[in-house]
Amino acid sequence: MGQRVGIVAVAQTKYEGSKPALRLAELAHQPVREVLEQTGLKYTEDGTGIDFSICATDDFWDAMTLSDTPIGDVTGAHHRPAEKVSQDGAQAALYATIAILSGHYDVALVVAHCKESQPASRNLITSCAFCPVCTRILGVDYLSAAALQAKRYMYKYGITREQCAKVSVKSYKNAKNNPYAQNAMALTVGDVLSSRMLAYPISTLDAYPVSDGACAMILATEEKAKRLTDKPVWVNGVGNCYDCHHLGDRDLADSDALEMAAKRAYKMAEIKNPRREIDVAEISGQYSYQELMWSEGLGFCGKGEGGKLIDSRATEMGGKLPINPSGGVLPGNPMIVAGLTRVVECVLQLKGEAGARQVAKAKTALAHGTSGPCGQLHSVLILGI
Amino acid sequence: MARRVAIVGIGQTHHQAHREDVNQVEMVNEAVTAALEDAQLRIKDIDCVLHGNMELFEGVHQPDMWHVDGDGAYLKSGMRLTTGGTTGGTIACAAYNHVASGLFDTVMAVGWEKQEEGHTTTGIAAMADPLWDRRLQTGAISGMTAATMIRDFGERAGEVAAMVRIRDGENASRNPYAHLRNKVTREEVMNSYMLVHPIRLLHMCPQSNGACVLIVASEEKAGRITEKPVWVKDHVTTHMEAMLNETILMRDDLAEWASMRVCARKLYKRNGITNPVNEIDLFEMYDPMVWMEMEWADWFLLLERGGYLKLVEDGVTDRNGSFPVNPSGGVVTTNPIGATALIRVAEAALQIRGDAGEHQVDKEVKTAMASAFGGTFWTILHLLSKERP
Amino acid sequence: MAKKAADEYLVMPYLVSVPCNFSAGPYMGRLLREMKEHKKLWGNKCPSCGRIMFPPRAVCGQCHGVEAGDWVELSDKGTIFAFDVCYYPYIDPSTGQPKAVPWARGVIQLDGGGALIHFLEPPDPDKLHPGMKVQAVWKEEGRTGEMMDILYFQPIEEDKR
Amino acid sequence: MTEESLQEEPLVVHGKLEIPFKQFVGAVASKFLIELRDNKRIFGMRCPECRLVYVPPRSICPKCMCRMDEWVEVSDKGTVLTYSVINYKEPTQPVEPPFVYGIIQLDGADTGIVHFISGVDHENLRVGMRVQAVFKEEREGNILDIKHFKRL
Repeated sequence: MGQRVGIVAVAQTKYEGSKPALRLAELAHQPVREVLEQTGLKYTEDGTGIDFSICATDDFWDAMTLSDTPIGDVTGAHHRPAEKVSQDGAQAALYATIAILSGHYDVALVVAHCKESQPASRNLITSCAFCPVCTRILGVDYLSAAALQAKRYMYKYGITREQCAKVSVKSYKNAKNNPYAQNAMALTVGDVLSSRMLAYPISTLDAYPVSDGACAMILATEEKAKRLTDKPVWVNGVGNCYDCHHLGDRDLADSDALEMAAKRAYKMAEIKNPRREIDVAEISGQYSYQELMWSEGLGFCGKGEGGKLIDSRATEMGGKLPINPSGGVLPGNPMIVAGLTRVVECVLQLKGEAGARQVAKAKTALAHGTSGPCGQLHSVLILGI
Repeated sequence: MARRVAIVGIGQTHHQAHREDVNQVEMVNEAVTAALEDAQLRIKDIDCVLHGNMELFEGVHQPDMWHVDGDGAYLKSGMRLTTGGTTGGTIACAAYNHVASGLFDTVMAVGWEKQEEGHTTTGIAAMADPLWDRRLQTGAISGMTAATMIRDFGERAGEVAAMVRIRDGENASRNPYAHLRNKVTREEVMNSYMLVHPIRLLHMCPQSNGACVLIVASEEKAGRITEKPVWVKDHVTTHMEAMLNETILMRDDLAEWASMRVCARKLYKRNGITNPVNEIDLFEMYDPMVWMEMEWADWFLLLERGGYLKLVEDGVTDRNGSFPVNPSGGVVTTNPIGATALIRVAEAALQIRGDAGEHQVDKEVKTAMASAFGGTFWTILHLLSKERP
Repeated sequence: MAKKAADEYLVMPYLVSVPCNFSAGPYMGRLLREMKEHKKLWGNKCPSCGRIMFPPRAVCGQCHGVEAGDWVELSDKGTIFAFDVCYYPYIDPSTGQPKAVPWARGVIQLDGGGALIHFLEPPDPDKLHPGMKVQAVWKEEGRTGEMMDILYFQPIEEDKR
Repeated sequence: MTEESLQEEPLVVHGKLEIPFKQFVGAVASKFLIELRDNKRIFGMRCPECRLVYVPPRSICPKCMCRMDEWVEVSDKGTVLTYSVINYKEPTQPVEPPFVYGIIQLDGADTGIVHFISGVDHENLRVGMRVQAVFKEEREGNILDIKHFKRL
């Protein structure tokens, strides 16, 4: 590929259980203002500014048809091109990369926002995602579907609740180094196991809390990225993939779609051995078992070896392949936003600006996002300096 | 570097008010199957599937998840982009971007809506601010444009509104995929039910169930797939500020300022077009009601206010006229919202291919333009050409 | 199959009902509070283009992210710019219930600046016209801090025809 | 207006989004549900290409994308592929928690169906457990015409 796309600025809000003081557009405005200030860019189409805006937002979450409408005011949509990816934010970053590679746009703003605290319960929303023929009427939502996947995964590969709990312990511990993290605390495996059971085998501390927040970034062509910043972070590979929908059509213990998404991203980034070549990974796991399962899908370990991987401590800070130095999604990142937050965190790592959560000598990072029930759609971005 | 992109496959459902025999997935599959057949491709030839519709029209959250089962996205790349009425245009832009990026060779854009499963006006009203004017919405059936047209042109406006609807009915009667295929008379239009004063039922688009699928491919692939590629020469997206009420109507410079004209000027400038009515052969326009076609066409085509009324009166926009508008019958006869803007692109491409059958226009079509409308006056324009750009 | 099912097409009815906590934020929040407590309308100004934004908001969309400036008190009287009358009963997404018809709404230019859409009384196209002077009729009791604290706008006496 | 009003408690307005919908299940799923309702029989659909039997049946194979029309009656007995005990309550759930969801592969089917498992002590739930469909007395033509699956 002759051209590369560079990320030239990133920003995020602090994630919180509720942000009652801000409207949705005001929430999105916070990180947008920051990336505009960092780059000095304006919304212009004369070749000097941002010429494309993408928001990641969803009509159900915002209780609004065209949830991109109010956000348009803060993304400079007026008289300009703006599009909306109604999925996880990692998909928006991936699409921005594609749009710039297409030659149609040079500089793109991406912003994702969500207030999970706005609806009375997020399960009311996610239950609407299931096939209305035979599944929705049962009341299944993303949480209960994840529990079915967790049990299947644990059964098939002998993964234990303790191994899953270790993911929570690591995540909340890492979050203490992240000023943007929502919840950070010192936990023991026992604390996780004894926390209130939501949907066996997922207990409260195996699940991410309700979260509000937003993040944003600016991407640009290689030439412009080099002019805009001394430290561009390159998007070296992107890949995404859908799985089929019905939970019973899939073996929920395996993530075929993630393997495929990762394969596409690795091929583009010319990565042969992900476990060795990737220095740090930010993975979207809303439930503790997911970090283990997705690690398998990403090729960080063999199939069914996610439990051994966490036991080996290789994914802790200081390990060979730190996963989620930011704490990841478990301490609290809202849906729609979480995947873009992963990309933002990877950029900070590669620029050496991750503060107390910095992974030494990180040169290649992997950001992962997921949409839909039980990881039905995965997006993978490989970033490098 | 950017690659050339061509439309190589087109599929539509027979758009209808009632589709009780199929669920959403099965309905979408009909258009997917038709597009694959049109391109003589199999699903394994597709790299990426792009989805588009509005969640609150059918009440399915992230419906692409379920729809994977019928649109062939299983183990493929893809995403879901939604921008309201412009959605079909947005996924066409995204399909172009995906192929032009060099990362994908053959991309399928799937736009659909099954309006009968929800309440279209309710879904559109939910677009307004829940803390401000959500309870004051009439959905897409806003009488404001018609009111200002009548203010400025009096009875003539009502007559032209009827002429546009008669033309669309005539065209739709020749289009097997159109929803309202009956021809209508002036009296029928003038006496149809008053929905929102001064808009009558026959001024307004219907609520349709339907899907449209476009397959686009790189130059290399397109050459192998079809002898009649339709090239996507350019696309321009222009949104507007969020607040609907104050911005849209109350400006002296509205004609210059409206997104339709801003968008058209950008497209024309980039493509060296100075006189669109002469230089573009055909226009598939997203007009949710005849009144909007009457007002917006001036903006799109760089005409003086009221200039388009004369074109309609003179028969210029008829199927056998010199600048046919909506030979498919347009949105006023068919409106599955998430598909509607994609149908505009698809129909414009069919006309360039010469494959529009009964509703093929008389003149040769070398260049065609398709518009999309959504949200608070958002606009997308696609410029298609027979000749490789 | 033992018994051939007739052409009966089943339908799954269901209600999406999501209670929501809508944060008003500092701008909309201030307007709603002023409406509730003082029956007053406030907008804010874009420091760049100088226009009055109503309802007030954080940034001017037209000036691409310029943050709002001064607050301006607006009149609750104005002029009808355009109006329509709805005869088509549809379900209000804020209640899940159909709305009674007919009802009229107008784009109202407030005296001194600002504009809004609101209900007009009477809902009769023969009794309303563009250019007509109208005035807000406030809810006297039990205002809750929402747009419906104004019941509707009605023609100002001397302009009634 | 005073500066104090900016210091006030943030205003949060309690509203809702409420829209009724009706979704058509299509001819194939209608037949499936009518068989459940009228005859308490469970049918699947076999794909002509991959030969998998899908329950619930559909008209299109999600993996091969081909049309399916070979109806196959499957057993009302099957094996639990996974399960979960649900301990949280939502208005979308048709039964009171705690309750058990399972994915059950019926004998003769190649895919699993999500449903309730009832009448088993939660400690005794196992993947691989054999279960059988229990039909409702009053059936309406939806998947809840199977009340739940019981242990065999």
